Amino acid sequence: MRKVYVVGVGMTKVGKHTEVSMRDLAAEAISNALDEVGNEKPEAIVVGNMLSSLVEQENLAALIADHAGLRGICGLKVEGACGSGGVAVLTGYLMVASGLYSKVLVVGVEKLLERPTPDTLRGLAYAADADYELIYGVSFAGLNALIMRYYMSKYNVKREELALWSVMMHQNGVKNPYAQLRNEITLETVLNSPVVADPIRLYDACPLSDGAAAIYLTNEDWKKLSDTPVLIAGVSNAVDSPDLSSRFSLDELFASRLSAENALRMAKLSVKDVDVAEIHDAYTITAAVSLESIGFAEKGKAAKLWSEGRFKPGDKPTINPSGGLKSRGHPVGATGVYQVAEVVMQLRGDFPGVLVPAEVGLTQNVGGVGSNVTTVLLKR
Amino acid sequence: MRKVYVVGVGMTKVGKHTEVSMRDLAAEAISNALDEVGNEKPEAIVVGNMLSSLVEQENLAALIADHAGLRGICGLKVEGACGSGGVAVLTGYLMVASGLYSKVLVVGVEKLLERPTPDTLRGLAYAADADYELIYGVSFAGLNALIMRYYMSKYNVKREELALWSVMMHQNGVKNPYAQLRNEITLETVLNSPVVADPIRLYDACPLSDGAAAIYLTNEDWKKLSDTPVLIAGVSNAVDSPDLSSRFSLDELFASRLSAENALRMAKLSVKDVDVAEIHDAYTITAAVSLESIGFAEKGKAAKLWSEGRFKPGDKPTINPSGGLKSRGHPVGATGVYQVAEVVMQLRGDFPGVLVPAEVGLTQNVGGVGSNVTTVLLKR
Amino acid sequence: MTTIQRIWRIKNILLRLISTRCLECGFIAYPPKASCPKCGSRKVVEEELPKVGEVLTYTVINVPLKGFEEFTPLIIGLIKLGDAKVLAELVDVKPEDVRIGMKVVATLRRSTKTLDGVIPYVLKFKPLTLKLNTTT
Amino acid sequence: MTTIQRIWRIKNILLRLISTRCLECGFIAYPPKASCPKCGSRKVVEEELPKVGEVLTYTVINVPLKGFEEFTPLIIGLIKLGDAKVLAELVDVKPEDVRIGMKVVATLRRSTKTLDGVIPYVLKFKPLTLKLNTTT
Ligand SMILES: [Zn+2]
Ligand SMILES: [Zn+2]
Repeated sequence: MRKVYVVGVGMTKVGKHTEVSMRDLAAEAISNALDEVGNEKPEAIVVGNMLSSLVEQENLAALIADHAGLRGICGLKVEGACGSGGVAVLTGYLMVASGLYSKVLVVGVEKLLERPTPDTLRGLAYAADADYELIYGVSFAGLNALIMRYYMSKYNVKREELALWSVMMHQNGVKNPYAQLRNEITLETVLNSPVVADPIRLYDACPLSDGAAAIYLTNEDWKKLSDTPVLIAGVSNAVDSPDLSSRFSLDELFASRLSAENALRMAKLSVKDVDVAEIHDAYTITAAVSLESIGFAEKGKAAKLWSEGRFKPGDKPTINPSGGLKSRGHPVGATGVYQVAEVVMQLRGDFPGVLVPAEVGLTQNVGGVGSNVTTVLLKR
Repeated sequence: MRKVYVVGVGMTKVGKHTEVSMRDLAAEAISNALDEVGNEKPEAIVVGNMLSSLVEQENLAALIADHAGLRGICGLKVEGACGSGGVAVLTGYLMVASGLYSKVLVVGVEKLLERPTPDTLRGLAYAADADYELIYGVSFAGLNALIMRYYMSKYNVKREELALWSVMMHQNGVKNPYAQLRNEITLETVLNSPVVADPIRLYDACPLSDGAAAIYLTNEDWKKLSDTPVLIAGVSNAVDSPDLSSRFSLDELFASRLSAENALRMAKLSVKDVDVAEIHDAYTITAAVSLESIGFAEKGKAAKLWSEGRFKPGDKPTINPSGGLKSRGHPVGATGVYQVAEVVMQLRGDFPGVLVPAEVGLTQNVGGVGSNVTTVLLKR
Repeated sequence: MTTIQRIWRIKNILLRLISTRCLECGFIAYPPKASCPKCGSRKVVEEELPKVGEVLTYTVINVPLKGFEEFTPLIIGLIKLGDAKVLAELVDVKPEDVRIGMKVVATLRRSTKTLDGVIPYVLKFKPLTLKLNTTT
Repeated sequence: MTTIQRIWRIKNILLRLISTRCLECGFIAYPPKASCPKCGSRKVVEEELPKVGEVLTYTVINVPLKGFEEFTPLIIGLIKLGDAKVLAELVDVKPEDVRIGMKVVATLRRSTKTLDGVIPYVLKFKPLTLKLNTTT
């Protein structure tokens, strides 16, 4: 299999971009990534997006490629709910690894703030089972709240312990110029915030976000486009049922575990080798079960570990120096691409926020409540 | 680059499947394909679909994989408007060619008859530019009608000549047990049918369809799963602007030409080598400009050729022995997979409709009005 | 805000709680699957679930999806019914009175309008009273 | 049935017909692009298109999209404006009187309601009369 390298990254600030169209947001991230490779024209583009249908636009690969001056190249959109960015990275990887393309642009883009909140929340619930779950009006927060209550009860985890995750994320995110929520918060901020879907409160959850991120992938011949190419040492995706009812387990993300195991095996690495990781903390509970499913913590112990100060800058692994979904934000189809771009910058040593000395990085992007999960291993 | 083979295909009848859910329709096509490979479990699934958002369901790869007993494998959905099936085939190809996966299932599925027609037509227009075209209420038929009038005027092509395409397609489709419209029609049927978007009449257009198709891809090691593996000798995709306004030309599909040229070059084949092809005749005009853009006819001459009897069974190339989109039907995200499945069966000699002696086959799936086009070359 | 076709198509599953049980490994799945999620076998048979069970976990949703404003706060439970689990709305109980382990029974109730404006009926779950208990 | 944000965002482009012209190769694009579709250059500048042009091709749509019922039959033209082309509705003309090559001029008209219920105004094109011709 041909080796695949990330030789350029580009991001927009995550936040509310009412004044910018989706195509312009994507073009901005693309320009930033192309700037890093001397504007070398890619041969293919992969777009990650989940919900452009809410504003009646599909065919995003053609729309964005053309807008960015790339008419005529190969293009397609990929979707895996909130894990769309992750599967976009996987698809870009396949393009280069196959030998069919040698220069590939992967761009994730999402605008969740285009429609009124109840409409957007309904759209996010398209990740669930429309026939058997959406019919009951359960929101995405509600599905995660079911997991959270089950987990807290089974492992006797305290509300306060989970809430500390958000405090830690805002401490990191405040230093990230691309982050959406750049303010420090306290435990009380979380515990006194409004209940969204009990036991999930507003500050347990990531914000609704607009944003776009791009990475430029090449093979051995073209890695010279960068002085600091970063190797994709492993990548793997796994799916689970969108419905929670038929899951094998409610306190482990089966697809997260499979995806991480496979990606680590491919990279010939162990979870102990990881210096820095960007994981998918859509809710504080998602952080806990993701850390445990990947293998960074024992079952039921993640929140205890972070309450004791683990996973902060200085620890190995440092988790979410970007501020994570909680503080950086979660433009769903773009998030998996942001994560890879951020870890690449960590490994290159030029991430403009909390910077961690690192040789090996991991990203994990989770679609649905763990129904479509992609893990990527990156190496300097 | 590893060679990639099609070792199994499966289809459902195209038509109105109100009584069957999208997941069951996809599972039926998957079962049929798995039957051909002794139920060998695939390692990954690619789902092609455009408009499941109209029924509030995304995350289709997880939903369909899980429903079909494939929980835990790699899965993602790809989209390229009406060319979604084509990009799904490309993505499946990349999975095997890269070496990351050796057994991959590609399934296209679409249910266009779930919502009232005005809603579905609006959804199909998501392939266009929502900001600058959909705002004027232009339908997909309307966009193609603009091309048709321009083409007829520029090349002095007669209404009757274009209409003969539909007659020919119904002659083929009547013998295809999977086809949606299995009745012979006359020139008068077309010329007297209601005007949808002048000059496009109802019988210039493909029907709205439900359907699912699957193909099973493997590498050299696993091609033994079939006695008659068919090689994917070439595959290429190209994009053009979704908007018609900024196109370089209105009478050629730029992306169709690029995609066909690249796929033929990759396969080291010429357009003259093609024995059988399934092309994207969403409208009679689409058939004409596609045939010309691929190189099967000179500019402005396609309708003249088929009026003289070319492209029928017995001619080289035979075009659309399935009946094409016009008669087989056009379940948009599935169409590109149907085309490949049909040509594979032609090359194996077991297509249950019009059967053509063939060694080399071509498929071309067109998204939008030529904005996302995938061409596949298949060899016995 | 589902569609009328959908409700019509799956009403039997929704109202009788039809699961699928694998004849190879015994795994039971709701919603029903075409093949077994555990072992992949296509040999699955339909099996009606009991209508009485207990709450495994629940949530109270204060921020509604479009279309569910009138049902807010919305109590959603994941309910153990025999060997299967079913996600559904909990009714006839105050949010603060729901408990993990609480016994509940299915009851026919109206849902929110479909995209086509039709009002579908679905199974929701209410606390099992002693009186009901003796009859089940 | 677009959104109000969208209309607000691009109203200047829609009402003044702002295209982009490439400073490298001269290609002019409407809708405006971030980079040149022909040569890929990012050096593009905004350029207002003329409001008078001629019909390159047209269609009359009898089967409306949801939301456009009241505008049916809907005449859509692809109009040559200087070196660019613009897709828009043709008004103040009977379907049977439209011709390729017909001279048309932009006029401000209301469109269909956005998803949020607001009525946006857009440019449509009507036949150019002699009187108008002398003033443009
Ligand atoms: Zn089983
Ligand atoms: Zn240029």
